[in-house]
Amino acid sequence: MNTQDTCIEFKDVVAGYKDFMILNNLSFKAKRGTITLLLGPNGAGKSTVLKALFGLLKPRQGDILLDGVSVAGATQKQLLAQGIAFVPQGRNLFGQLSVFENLELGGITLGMKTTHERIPEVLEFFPRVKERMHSAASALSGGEQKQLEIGRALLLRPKVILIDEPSIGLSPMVVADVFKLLRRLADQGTTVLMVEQNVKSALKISDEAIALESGRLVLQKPASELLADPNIERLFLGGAHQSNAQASTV
Amino acid sequence: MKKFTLFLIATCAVLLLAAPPFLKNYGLYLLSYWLVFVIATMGLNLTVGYAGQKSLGHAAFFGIGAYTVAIMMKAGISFWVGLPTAALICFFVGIALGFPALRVQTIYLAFATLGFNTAVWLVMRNEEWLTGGTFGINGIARPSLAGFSLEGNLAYYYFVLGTAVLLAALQWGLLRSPWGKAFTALRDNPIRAESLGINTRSYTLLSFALGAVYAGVAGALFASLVQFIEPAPFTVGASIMMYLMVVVGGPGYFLGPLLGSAVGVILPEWLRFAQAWYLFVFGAAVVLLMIWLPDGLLSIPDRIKAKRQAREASAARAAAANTLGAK
Amino acid sequence: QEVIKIANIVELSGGGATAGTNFKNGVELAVKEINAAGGILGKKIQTTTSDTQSNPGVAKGLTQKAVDDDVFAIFGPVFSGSIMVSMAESRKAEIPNFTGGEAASITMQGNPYVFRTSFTQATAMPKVARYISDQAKLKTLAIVFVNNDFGKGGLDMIKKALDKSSTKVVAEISTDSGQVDFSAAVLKAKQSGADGVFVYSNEEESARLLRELRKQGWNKPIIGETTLTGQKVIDLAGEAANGAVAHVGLTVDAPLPAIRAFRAKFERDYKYVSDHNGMKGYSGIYALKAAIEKVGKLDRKAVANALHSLVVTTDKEPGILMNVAFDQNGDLDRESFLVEVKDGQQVVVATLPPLNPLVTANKPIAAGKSAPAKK
Amino acid sequence: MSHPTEQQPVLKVSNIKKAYGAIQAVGGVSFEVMPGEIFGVIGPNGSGKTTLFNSMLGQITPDAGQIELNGKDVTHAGPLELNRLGVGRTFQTLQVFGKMTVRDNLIVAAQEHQGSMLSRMFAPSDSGLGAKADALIDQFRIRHVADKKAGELSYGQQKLVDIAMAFMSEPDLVLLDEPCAGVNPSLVGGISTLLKELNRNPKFGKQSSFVVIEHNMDFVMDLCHRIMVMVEGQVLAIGTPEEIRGNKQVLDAYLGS
Amino acid sequence: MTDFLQLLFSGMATGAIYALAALGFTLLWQASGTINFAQGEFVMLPAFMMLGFLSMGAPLAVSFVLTVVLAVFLLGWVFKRGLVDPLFKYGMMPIVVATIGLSIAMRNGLRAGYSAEAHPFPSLFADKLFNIASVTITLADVGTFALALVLVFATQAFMTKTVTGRAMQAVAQNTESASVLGINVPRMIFYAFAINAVLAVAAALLVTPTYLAKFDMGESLGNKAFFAAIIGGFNNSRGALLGGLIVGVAENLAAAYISPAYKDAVALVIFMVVILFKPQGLLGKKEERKV
Ligand SMILES: Nc1ncnc2c1ncn2[C@@H]1O[C@H](COP(=O)(O)OP(=O)(O)OP(=O)(O)O)[C@@H](O)[C@H]1O
Ligand SMILES: Nc1ncnc2c1ncn2[C@@H]1O[C@H](COP(=O)(O)OP(=O)(O)OP(=O)(O)O)[C@@H](O)[C@H]1O
Ligand SMILES: CC(C)C[C@H](N)C(=O)O
Ligand SMILES: [Mg+2]
Ligand SMILES: [Mg+2]
Repeated sequence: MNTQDTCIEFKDVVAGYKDFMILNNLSFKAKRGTITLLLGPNGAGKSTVLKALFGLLKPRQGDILLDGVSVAGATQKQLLAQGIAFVPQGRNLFGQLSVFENLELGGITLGMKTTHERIPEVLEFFPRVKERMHSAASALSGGEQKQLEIGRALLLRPKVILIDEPSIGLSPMVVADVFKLLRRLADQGTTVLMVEQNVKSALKISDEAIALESGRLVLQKPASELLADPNIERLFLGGAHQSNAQASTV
Repeated sequence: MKKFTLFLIATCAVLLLAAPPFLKNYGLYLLSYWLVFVIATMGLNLTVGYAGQKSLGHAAFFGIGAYTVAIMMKAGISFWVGLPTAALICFFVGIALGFPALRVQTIYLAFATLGFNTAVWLVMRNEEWLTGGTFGINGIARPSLAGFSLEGNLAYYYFVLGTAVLLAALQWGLLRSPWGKAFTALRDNPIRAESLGINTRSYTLLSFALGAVYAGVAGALFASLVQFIEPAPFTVGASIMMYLMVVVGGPGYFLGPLLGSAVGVILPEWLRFAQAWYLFVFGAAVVLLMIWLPDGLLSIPDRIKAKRQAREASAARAAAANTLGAK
Repeated sequence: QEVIKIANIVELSGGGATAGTNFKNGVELAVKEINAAGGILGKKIQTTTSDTQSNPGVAKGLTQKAVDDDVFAIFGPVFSGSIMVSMAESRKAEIPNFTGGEAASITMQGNPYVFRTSFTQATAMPKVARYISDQAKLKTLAIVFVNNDFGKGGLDMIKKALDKSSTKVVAEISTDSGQVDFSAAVLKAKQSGADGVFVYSNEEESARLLRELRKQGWNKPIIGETTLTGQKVIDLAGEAANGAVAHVGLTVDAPLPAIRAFRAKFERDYKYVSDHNGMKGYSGIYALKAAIEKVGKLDRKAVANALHSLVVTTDKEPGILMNVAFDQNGDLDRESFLVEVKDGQQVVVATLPPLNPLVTANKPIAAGKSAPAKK
Repeated sequence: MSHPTEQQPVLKVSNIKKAYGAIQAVGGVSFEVMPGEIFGVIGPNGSGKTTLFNSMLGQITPDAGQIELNGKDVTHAGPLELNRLGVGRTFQTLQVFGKMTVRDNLIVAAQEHQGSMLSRMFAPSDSGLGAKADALIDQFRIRHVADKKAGELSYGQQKLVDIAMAFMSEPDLVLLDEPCAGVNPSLVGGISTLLKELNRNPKFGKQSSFVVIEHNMDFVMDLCHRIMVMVEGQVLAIGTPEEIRGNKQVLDAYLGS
Repeated sequence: MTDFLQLLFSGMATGAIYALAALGFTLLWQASGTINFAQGEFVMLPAFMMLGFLSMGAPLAVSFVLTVVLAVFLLGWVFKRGLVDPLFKYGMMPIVVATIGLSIAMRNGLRAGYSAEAHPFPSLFADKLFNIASVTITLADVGTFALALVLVFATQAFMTKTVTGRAMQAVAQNTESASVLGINVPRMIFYAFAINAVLAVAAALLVTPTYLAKFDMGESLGNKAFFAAIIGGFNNSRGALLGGLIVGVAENLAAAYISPAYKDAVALVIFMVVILFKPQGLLGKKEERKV
């Protein structure tokens, strides 16, 4: 398999919540087997991009392609079957079910046999979660819950991972571990589309960076280039970029 | 929204003031009946719609108000003493009913209030020495106001209308004051509210108590409108109907009870042409109404407004995006 | 006046729906017959039916509506609680109002416009009481009643009637309308050690009670008033109804030609057997007809007046079902029956004479499976 | 980073314990926060930071231990009372009033500090707090969403509203649970600056103090006067950022190499 | 003592009836987070359907099966498509009110379209009495109780022991997350309502001989079932059984030993105590931690 073909492609996508259009003719491509990092101020529309890709919002215009095939309008089940997994922002567990049951449900599209085989592997990676295997998910600490969520998605061994701000709530060591893992997966051919505000660390493991403002693509560059560029650093990392940050969060 | 509200109020005011003299007894009775329920559901809207406390026991207060006035008038005490007494009793019983709400929420609270309603109803039915039991209390007189008798249907109608307007004005004032925000905060996120110094305990109790006062006043008016009371109109079923009226009208919308009560009281009457099927049609209409407007009738202007705002916001966002693009 | 407008204000939904529907069907059947036969004084009757939802407040409003519509007479409501409220409106408007309610207090307030279609409990209960103490010779009695104005009123009246007799009431057991489990009620009756039980409740509850009595092996007399031995109860209770005895003011099983005819017509039109409420509505219309014809003109006041001393016989007016006389209060008087359930059938065991000598005895069907009336 | 001394601590926490069944979430934690101090709390996931916060703030009842606020025992005080005593807070999970506008969220966050309950019945709708709310709205750069319902904002925007709310009533002591999570780096700096400003603001009469849980080390190290490291419900170390950065144990347990 | 046992057993038989109706409440709550105020009518309608098939000459068993099919379609699929789907995302209030409207429509539709009378209903069990130590029980009592037990535990096992059951719970707790995991949300909701429909038909079969088929039979049945579900614990199927039994027995004992007129109040007092000390119901799970 050629690891450099386009895996994800947005073509002039317009999408939003009811009548409020968040993405304005957004176009970009993400290559297979790479980590593409989505950056941008709060409210830029990063999460909206992932939601549109995962079929939670239907594009008004334009098209979303996966491996060259349109997935606009596909159901989550179909997308999962194609090997896409999504870890949304915020809390997404079933609080009253146990940690183990949450993992089981994560593998519902795989069948229980496979799921039960894979659960121990995933738990090896998150020892904190393993200890709490039989407590209710809502009893976990914030970071433990996030770990469980990430683990739940990894269970699927997805070809494409959409991950929205994984570092929220995770302690630095765990963040580093998760990033390392994502890098390893990408190197093995998984396509990762990640949103992060923890920009510095995220850029270090990413291949390509895309910056959004007001639902528009403002920049797409190799991550390494961006890390090195002093101007860009000020723009996104420094906090001096007031006027634009404001306008762009409309 | 503002404009729409004003328009609605103005139209209603003209109709409510000018039309009644042309109506016959039944029309007047029905309108008065409706206004009584408007008052009662205004109270419930405060409890359920604004403060978010799921109460299914409102008819109990309605009943307590009605019985207080009826019993006092039978004992020869004036309506004008009975009315405030009813309001006061309801206020304190309302506070008492608020206590379970401090411990439990949602369906559990709904059930606690439902239980309270049943208990009150049982007392009304069984304590014959006080309430007349299942025979009820008959021949409740209508009061006179400043020497002017309210016995006639038209006079009584205007009296109920006046009371409703007065109570609506008071509620309007209350909701516009910081209290209104505190109630909404309590509804949206009680945990956060408390950590911000909002005394959720007091506001919860008061939301019940104030709601109960409205129901009590409505009950008092009801007693002397129908001139007879018995336990039946104060059952859990009646509470459920009041809840329905609030939700259909639009919970948390100031004028919701006006439309909601119209659906609950006037719509079935109007549907009587459907003969034996009229209640079936009514039930079906409620279902369809909910499906069409899950947030209640008064959410229509909000919907329109939200749509317009969303369009404007989209445009602004697109414009902002374009300036970026040009860079 | 082109037509005679009659408002039929009855319980068609809520707790009274069964009773109200029967009453309404009875009224409509009678109206259809009368209209087919040319109406009253040559004028057709026109009825409008409205549902009170078993709610007195609504009943009051509907009565006002009837007044607004300038009807000639009002029929219903059937529930005592509702007529108690609504009759103030018909009285104010001076419109004759026929009710199906049994509570004694309805006719004790000097309302000259209210008329019954059935016995007041003040008339019925003394008859039952007499049977209990004189014929059944029960020393002690347990009473199971339904806790609404109907049941409670009956309780008060039978207690009053038994006061002077040799029978002592040893237990008053309240039950709810819609109640399902009667084990506690039956147990209480058993515990009271009473010689018999008097049951005063609606049909379905009566049936459940009878079943529970049988289940717990009750073998003492079971006595009731009107509802206890209705065909509906027998259908619902099955075997458990056997042996129950009741005083019945109106029953479709009475061996009278007029009633037999009514029963057949009702069943033909509505595909089920009428209960006593159907008979109330039906005969009520005929009482009105008789009164109007007696006065000879459509004058409400005069008709109400005439009703206060009206005597109607089935010879002249078969629709009245049984010979009847109204009194000054609007109460009525006629023969009544003592019935017993035998093998799933209501059997008339005795016909009790009316109190008013003006009412002549009804002539029973000569050959019937029912026992001949004892005099 | 000066270390305020010789004063009574604003907050004195002694030996707080909280267990969930067999899990000792917090196992005897003690520390003090001085007036005007910014106190950081760090530690691996599940080390008991949030549980400690919730015990201090009356959200849950600790099994043992004592909490003093300006010398007053508040161990059994509820969230409401603590707020009245001048303690503000944010939660780890987003907690905004979803159906109210952003501006109303801010107003309601402080209105209960204005006058008595009865007087508030007759107060103007914004309790006279409109200007203050607007000022914070600008500081947190959420002007463009000020009239939107808070529930319809992006994660980071809601987080900003949440933090702003904690400051509306000018509390003496503010406890923040991961304020930077999900916030754009350009604003993280802003929050840091803002906290420093508020910390020194003489308008409050006295300096206000902060306790901040945060996993963003740049932020913590830059902002805090002292830092406490928790591991498995225990205090591993308390010290200045320099001390903590140099602590071998801390590196092993939390920061990694 | 005999009296007490008699009351206890009768109460348990009635309680089993309440439990059967309550089971539907707990199921829908666990599996879709909704409350169906028309639950009583969901028992009433199948009772009449079965009567209909019976009157066409079908035996009871056949009528039952036909009714199950019809109910799964009408009370399951149609109800879900027509009412639940459009309202699901708006939270509890609109669904509650819509089902209140539905119950009014169903009750009055049946009354206007068919009959206002009560109709006898054949019992699944022979009319047989047992006399054990002078306590009388009917075969129907025992049978109803046993079947209620089976249904409750089967439902409970399905919800907690199978992946489908847990997926249904997941949908109720967090719909969006469920769909993100590829759980077929509409299908899970349909399952919930289909099972509810089957349970309702079973309940109808068992309760109607005592309750009698009548247009308003659902009203009191629904109320009592709601009582029972809350007392036992809304989010647990076994809670329905426990709650049903408590309500049934308490009513009986109260009627006999305290006051028949206040018998309902006794169940209420029990409830108040329960709610104050264990707000989630006797067997219910605690709500999630929120902070
Ligand atoms: N449910 C919703 N309804 C209406 N508007 C929404 C909704 N969710 C998000 N928005 C709006 O969409 C815009 C983009 O939101 P999105 O969540 O995509 O931002 P984001 O880039 O992920 O920001 P963050 O970094 O804060 O997570 C915001 O302006 C927000 O107000
Ligand atoms: N309600 C509860 N029931 C059972 N265990 C709980 C409960 N709340 C917290 N815990 C456990 O207590 C420990 C401490 O949790 P806490 O939320 O305080 O951690 P934290 O330090 O805030 O972690 P994070 O950085 O991930 O937010 C965790 O292991 C958690 O699983
Ligand atoms: C249904 C009937 C038993 C009611 C009765 N006629 C009454 O007086 O209320
Ligand atoms: Mg986002
Ligand atoms: Mg935490």
